[in-house]
Amino acid sequence: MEPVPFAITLDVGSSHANRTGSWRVNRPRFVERVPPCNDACPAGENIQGWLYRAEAGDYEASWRQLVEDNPFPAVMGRICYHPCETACNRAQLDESVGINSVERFLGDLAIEQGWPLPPAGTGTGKRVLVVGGGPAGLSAAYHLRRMGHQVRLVDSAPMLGGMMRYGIPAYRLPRPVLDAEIDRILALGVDVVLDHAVRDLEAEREQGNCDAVFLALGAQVARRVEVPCGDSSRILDALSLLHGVAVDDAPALGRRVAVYGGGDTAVDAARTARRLGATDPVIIYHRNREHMPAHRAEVEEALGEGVTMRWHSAVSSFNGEHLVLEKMTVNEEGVPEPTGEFEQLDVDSLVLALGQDADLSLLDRAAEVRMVDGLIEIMSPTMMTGERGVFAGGDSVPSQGTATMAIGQGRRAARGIDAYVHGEELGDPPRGELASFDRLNTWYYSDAPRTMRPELATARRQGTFDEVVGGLTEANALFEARRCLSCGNCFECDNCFGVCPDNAVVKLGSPHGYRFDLDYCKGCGICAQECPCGAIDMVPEADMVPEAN
Amino acid sequence: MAAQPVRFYQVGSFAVGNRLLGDDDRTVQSDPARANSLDCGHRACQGCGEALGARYVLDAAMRSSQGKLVAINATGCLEVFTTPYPETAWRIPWLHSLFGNAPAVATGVAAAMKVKGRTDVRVISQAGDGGTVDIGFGCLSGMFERNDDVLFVCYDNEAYMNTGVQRSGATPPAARTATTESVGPEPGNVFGQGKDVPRIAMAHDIPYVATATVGDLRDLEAKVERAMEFRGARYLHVLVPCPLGWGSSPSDTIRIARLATETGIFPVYEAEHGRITRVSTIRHRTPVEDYLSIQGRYAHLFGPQGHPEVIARIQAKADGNIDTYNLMGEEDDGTAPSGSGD
Amino acid sequence: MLQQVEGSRAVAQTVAACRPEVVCAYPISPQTHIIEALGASVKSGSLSPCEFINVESEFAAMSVLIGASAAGARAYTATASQGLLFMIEAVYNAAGLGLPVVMTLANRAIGAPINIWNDHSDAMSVRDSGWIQLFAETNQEAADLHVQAFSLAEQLSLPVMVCMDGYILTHAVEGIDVPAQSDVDAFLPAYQPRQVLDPDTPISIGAMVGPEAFEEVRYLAHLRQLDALQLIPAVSEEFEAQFGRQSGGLVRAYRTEDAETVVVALGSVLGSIKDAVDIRREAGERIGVLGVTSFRPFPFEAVRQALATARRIIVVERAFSIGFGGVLSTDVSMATHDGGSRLHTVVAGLGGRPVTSRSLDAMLARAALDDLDPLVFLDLDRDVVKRERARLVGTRPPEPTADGVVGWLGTASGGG
Amino acid sequence: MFQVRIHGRGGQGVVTAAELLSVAAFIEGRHAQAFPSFGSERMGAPIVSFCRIDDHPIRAHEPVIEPDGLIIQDVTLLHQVDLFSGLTPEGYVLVNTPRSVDELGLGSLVGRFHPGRLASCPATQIAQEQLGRPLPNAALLGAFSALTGAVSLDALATAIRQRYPGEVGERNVVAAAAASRAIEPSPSELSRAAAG
Repeated sequence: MEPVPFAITLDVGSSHANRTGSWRVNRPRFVERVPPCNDACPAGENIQGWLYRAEAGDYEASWRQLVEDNPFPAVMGRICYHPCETACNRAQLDESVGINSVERFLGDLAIEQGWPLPPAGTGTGKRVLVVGGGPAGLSAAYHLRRMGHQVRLVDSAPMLGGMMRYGIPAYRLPRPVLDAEIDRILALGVDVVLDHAVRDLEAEREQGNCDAVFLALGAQVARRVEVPCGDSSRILDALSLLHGVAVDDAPALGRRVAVYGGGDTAVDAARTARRLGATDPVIIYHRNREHMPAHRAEVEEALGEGVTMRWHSAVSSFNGEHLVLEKMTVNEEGVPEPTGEFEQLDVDSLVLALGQDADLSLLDRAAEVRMVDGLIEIMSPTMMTGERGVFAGGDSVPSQGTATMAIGQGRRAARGIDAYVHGEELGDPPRGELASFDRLNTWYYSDAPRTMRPELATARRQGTFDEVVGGLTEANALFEARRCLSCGNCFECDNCFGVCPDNAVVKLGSPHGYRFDLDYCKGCGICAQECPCGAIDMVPEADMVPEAN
Repeated sequence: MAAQPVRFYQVGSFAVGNRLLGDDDRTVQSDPARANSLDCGHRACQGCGEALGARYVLDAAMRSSQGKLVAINATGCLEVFTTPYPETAWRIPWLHSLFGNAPAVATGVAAAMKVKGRTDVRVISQAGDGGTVDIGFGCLSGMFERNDDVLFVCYDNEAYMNTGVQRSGATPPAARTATTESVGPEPGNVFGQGKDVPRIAMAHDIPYVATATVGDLRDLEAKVERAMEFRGARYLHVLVPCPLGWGSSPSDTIRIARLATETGIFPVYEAEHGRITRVSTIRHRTPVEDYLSIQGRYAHLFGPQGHPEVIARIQAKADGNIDTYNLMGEEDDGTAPSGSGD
Repeated sequence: MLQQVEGSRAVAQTVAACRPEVVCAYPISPQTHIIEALGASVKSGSLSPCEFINVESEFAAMSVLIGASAAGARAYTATASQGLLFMIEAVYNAAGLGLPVVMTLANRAIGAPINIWNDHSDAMSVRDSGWIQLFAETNQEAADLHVQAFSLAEQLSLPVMVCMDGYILTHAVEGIDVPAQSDVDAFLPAYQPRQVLDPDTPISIGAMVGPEAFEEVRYLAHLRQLDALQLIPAVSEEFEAQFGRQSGGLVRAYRTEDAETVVVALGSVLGSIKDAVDIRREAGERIGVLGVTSFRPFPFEAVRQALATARRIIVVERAFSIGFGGVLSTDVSMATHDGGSRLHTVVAGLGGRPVTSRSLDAMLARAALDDLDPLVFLDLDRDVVKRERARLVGTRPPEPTADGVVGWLGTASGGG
Repeated sequence: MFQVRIHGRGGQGVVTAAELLSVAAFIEGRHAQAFPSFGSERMGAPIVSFCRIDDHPIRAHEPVIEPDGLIIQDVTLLHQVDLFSGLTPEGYVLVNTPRSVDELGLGSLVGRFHPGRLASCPATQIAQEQLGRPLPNAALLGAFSALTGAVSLDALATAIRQRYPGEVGERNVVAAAAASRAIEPSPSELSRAAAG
């Protein structure tokens, strides 16, 4: 064949000479935003991170990502009130991702598989005293060990776990699960001292010549109100009720049990009473359901179990048989006020669930540690108290008072302590931009409703302390994990690679993502517009320093 | 693109790819080894829907034909912006002859391949809406009627964009073009005109007819691959928004195409041997305003001097389509939603 | 083999012997017998492998050939008159892309008024298209030229049009020696395309070429036509060597040695002209004939030499450029502008009007008496024209009837 | 050169007749040319075809204006068309009719043309007998060869057999022969002279 005709016939590849990148006035750029779930997690978990691994079915990697921040997946998967799910963008699409249930699946799988936590770090020679073996203390101990510090963990109780063991009923958190996750931490080598109440912190610290202290004292002192009554033996507080049940020393309550209070503890108490044989436990609360601090799910389950509620009522007196209630009303400021109207309720016992206080007597000599509302005041984001080297967390500091929060504080304190013992100071960790729902291109996400965790038949629940809420099957967990929208972070869906009219996106292959070929990118912005998770920004060329991306 | 074995709810089956899929299950466009039949360096406008659609169509056809593909091109934007001497953006054998003869030229290529025993080589002919519904229509109908072994693809941007946005037989009612200006009592293109070429194609009883848009690229790819399973005359009508001619943002090209289907303005379906076999149902029904208001060519319908009555007529047309094609997927008539991985 | 056969069938048999791989058919008189016969031989299997495609228009016919040729197939069709005009865009395109398709043009007039009979207006309408245009004087030559056409087209990568007078040749039954398959196979190698659509070596054919290169593209096309001026005689000689008879070439001179008067023409009218010239030769007149076979490319040099001795050149044309005059005449005068000869244009046989040797003889007689106008309409019915002109006087401004043009050119009609 | 003009109506095989005549001449090794009067006439319309026979190559492709022989396939054309225009004084005329030339009222012609070169032939009747169909071509040509000697009956028979292989051809040959016998006397020598 002779050479092809001049000009009318052309050879392939010749268009590469035409660098259409010069047309561009806006340049695409990949960004990483903070997903709402991560943002909302009190324990500081990288939830999107471990869901991403779970989506691929690599559950161990997912679990390992999880325990980077929180050593209690199985516990959290049961008792966490999962603010992550409340924040989840997917809720605006169909239903939020069942993060908590996936966490529990991973936690249980880890226990079943006997996966060990990451090993302790190489010794630093530093010693840290941790007072209190609840979620905050154990979390701090775990992180401190991974940093290579020696940990002396003291607790006044005969067993570790704090409220997780003595406050939360077994039907919500089976003890073997708790034990398994605690043992896994202890396996990192923690010097544990039980049945040891610290009276004098300074003394304790010197004795163990510790470089730093973490106070995770909890709040075990039940608040009381003056209830005029004839027979005080018929009145007890929720904490001792739950504690008693936890140590197989359940008090006799009778058939008719009234619980006074509106928090989760009140609900736990009522449901516990039901299981102890109370036929019709009733919760008495001086406001209505909307104002009830207890978590919705807990209340739902309680109602399902036959617990009844009495709104706008305050206990005025109890003579051991007749419980006198005063009707309450709410004024325009929304503050409850007595009405002067009374009614009577016959009950066998009254359980008070009005909150708890911390016992801070051990700090009497620690002058620099400041207090606020009977709790330890925190002076820095790393949980340091007024006294240098003394850190605190959990229920003994002002906070939501959830186990998850406590675990997060333990972690933060550990980071602070690590810095402190190395003579450094940690500031606020930098906060990235939030990945909001409006940046998502939701058309690409197909509707996939959440998988509800199977629940025990309510019939079976009453009377037993069997776990109420079951776990997910592997298929369900995978399904749930894959409902994650990966808000604000590329998950390699290839959209940008596919939708570019100029083939100007280079696919680097997982996990490296993509690169923009600025020689040919005309800056049309389709990639940014069509990115499902909002991980691409268009930036004016004028603002760009001349460099390849 | 077959339904994914991996049910990946993160993106359902709608995004281009999915890091969890095996190579065999990947879309063509998610494959780094895709043909890029229409290569970079072409001179299409920013956000050109036709350039995007063409690469999708040809890459998919390349995969289906194991790289044995020849493309014919009618005169038009696609031809002009891909092959201005001395540069061509085509990586496949490609021939441009005239505006109105792309179907016939393809017939000739197919005949030559047949007579030479090269039945492994497949032939695609492509044109814009002008080259399809107007000037090329005679040749197209002849190619259909003879059932020549050609896949003809119309990239429909609803006007003569190459020459400066003049009305074509595919220009929708009320749309402003350079020859249907937005002035007078009936601004823009008039109602009651235009040609429904997919239906006309179906009337030829050819093996395969389908409509698609660049708003659902997986569906587009799937339809090309389906079309390539047939021999004989096949027709694919692809809606490709044109930022220049439609007065829309380049970044909105795909979004607008998607709205065209979600409003019911552009029904997406498949037909075999003259019978509709599958309709892409609307996932989130949307009022036509959402589609019209982001396009300059409909700007005269909005604002104080707007024409709500015209918008209402367009809505009525969209509703008519939803009815006719059962785009909401009401009562099970055997049509499944588009691309759904479920 | 010599046989008494219709011209169309002889051409069809010859084309079939050239083993075309794609043949397009769209009917238009007077070309129909050719494609009918080809269709039959494809259906019967005697011509195989070959795709015979009944297209929907002449525009499609040429378009299909463009695709087929670009894909490496030897491609053929036949048309005439309106059909050629309907495909004209594709005709230019085939030449521009350098695709060696071969087409028979059964010459016919162009309407309106609609007229199915012979003249050369159709061929003249595409003389600038870049095609090689060969005119057949006889049915024998029509058949032979097709064999040479494929050879020329494929060697030059240019399309070739074989023009034969509609009806006069296409429908005439005569003794024709139809080229034998074995000879054609020996003469015509398989088609080796200059460029081809092949997935193994992808190229883009038909780029858009702007001002920076378009003029060069056109000039290169012109040079290719000049190459053809060398190749056409060469192929004609090869043909004679293979088939044992003279056919084709650029021009054919008849009794022009020492001729003072030379009649120039295209196509079958040369027969009657030669009869008339023989008679006048016998009467001692120094007159000859020059038949032009290759109208495009136009062989200026060959024409100039053949007319070297001529003082009087009479171009008999079956076509007419309205508002101007002769078409072939213009080319001839350019070839002989420095020869000092007088040139007459004789427009004859428009729309199928017979060109009789009787009328030709009368015209030549007037020429011999130097009584022939520069532009003559042979056998023009003066009375009809006068009546029509008279009818129009005073009604509205004169319309450009033929006579109006003649008047404007300051000529009168001659002949019978 | 011997030039023939055939008159008939569309669909009667006028063109075929001219072609058969030319083929017969070709078979005899002579040069021949047959062609129709080009046009778009439909079935039933009066049409003509032409045939030239010569010992030298025939260059002209113009219509026959001064025929040496006329074949009138359809007698009903006699008074509608100027059938005899351009016919040379020595020319032949063959009319397809069972009636005699005199009966046709062509008396006026007898004076103008060579006596004995005007003949009629019941070709349609012969065809009806031999073929069972009114296709007069073969019979007419047989008669015409007898009348003019332009081509031999043998060559004509060969041409007919080429065109219509098998039974049909044979019957046509028989018809042609029968018709040629019906033409008496055959002044072939004269005609050859005329044709030469």
